[in-house]
Amino acid sequence: MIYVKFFASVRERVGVGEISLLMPEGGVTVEEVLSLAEDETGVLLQDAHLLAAVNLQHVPFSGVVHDGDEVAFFPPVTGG
Amino acid sequence: MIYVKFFASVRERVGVGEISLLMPEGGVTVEEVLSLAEDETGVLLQDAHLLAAVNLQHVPFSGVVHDGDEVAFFPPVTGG
Amino acid sequence: MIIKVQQEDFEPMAEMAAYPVDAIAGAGGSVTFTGTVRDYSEAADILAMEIEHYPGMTERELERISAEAARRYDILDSLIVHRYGHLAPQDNIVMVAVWSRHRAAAFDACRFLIDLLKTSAPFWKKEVTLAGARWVTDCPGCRAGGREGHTHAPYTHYSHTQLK
Amino acid sequence: MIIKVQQEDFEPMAEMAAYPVDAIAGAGGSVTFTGTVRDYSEAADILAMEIEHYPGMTERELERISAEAARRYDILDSLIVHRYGHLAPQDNIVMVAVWSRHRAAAFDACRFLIDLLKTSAPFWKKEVTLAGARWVTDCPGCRAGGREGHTHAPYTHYSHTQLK
Repeated sequence: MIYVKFFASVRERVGVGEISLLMPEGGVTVEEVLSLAEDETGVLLQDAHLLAAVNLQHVPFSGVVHDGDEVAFFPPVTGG
Repeated sequence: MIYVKFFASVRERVGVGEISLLMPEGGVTVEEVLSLAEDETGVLLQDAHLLAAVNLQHVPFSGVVHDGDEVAFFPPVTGG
Repeated sequence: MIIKVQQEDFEPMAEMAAYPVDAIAGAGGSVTFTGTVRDYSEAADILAMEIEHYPGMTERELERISAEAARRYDILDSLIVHRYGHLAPQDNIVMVAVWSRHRAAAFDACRFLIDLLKTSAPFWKKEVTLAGARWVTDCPGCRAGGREGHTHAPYTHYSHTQLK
Repeated sequence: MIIKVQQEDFEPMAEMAAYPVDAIAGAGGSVTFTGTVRDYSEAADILAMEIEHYPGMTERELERISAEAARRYDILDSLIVHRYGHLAPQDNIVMVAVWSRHRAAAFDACRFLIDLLKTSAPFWKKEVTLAGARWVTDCPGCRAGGREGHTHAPYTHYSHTQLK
């Protein structure tokens, strides 16, 4: 399984904070996880300024995702 | 009169914090006030790294001193 | 290195006074940045601020940047406190404190930490105004140069220059 | 602009909390530098620190540099507190706080103020150690490059690199 989390405005658009996806055969990138999440939720996210993290670390969308990973999508951060 | 003040290590070398000098005819510079102060106190100060102020403002040694002015001599400041 | 991510308010100097003395022995000075909730934005009066964060990742990011600051600058130690949840205008949001022997390193490291925190720590601000609640956005495209020529986030694009 | 030159100890955050609210309305953050008495120098353990100042000129210089900071940087206001008299190790000596809408101006102005204070405000530190009391000196010649090739102050030339 891949555990996908959404935060802030992305969470509000999707309507939930967390979904699980079946791990596809042959491995996936963050980009592909986002597509799978869009299919699953029916919400288009590709046009947003999204950042991604895998297992609590910032990653580029080309980053590889493994079975059991936690993948998060969120808008640019605005803390501080 | 010219009112001369000494601070910190300069005050300790001179032995007093304050002396008064008669205003010479024709005006003086800060440099000349220092010479007069040396004559008056018997303590040589020209070899020290001195800073000067006239009426509470930093001035160069070429600055002009008027009758009634307060002239201060002190080492480089070390506050903060 | 101390990192605190908390809902409760904090008092910057109480945090600094409580800092373990051994870690900062020999400090000649400290530099502290404190960020507060403003009572206005460019668009409206702010009634409240909601801060969402990513538990776990937040602490990890703050530890990462603190370690990076310690590597780059000649400092003795650093402290970061960041709140989440419901905040009122003028509440403290964040503090970054750095101790060093010489002040230049403390200034540099403190600025480095708050700059990096603002671009990497997973916190998101939502401003509550009379007109409703809106996410504060920091759109990289807009930041790089105006409103044309880039794709920007479709969610409410609000006050993006405000919190830099 | 607030300037305080005092013998009494101070608490940086209490000073900031007491700051007139109107003067800093709209602040998004503040930067504070706090300078403390160290418990060692390059030469010896420090038992105490005596700070002499030039009453009248001190306040005037601090006002002058505060006005200069306000002219150079986009800040809302600034506060300087500096002690004189007898201090113990780890006591606060000085604090400089700056409020601004955007944090870059507060960092720049705070650093500008403490840098300028250290070269222009008429304060002099004397360190008391077991070996005796010695003036801290900040010799411009030494600062510019080592011990040779310049005239330096004949009075005790002590620990000149320490408090930069």
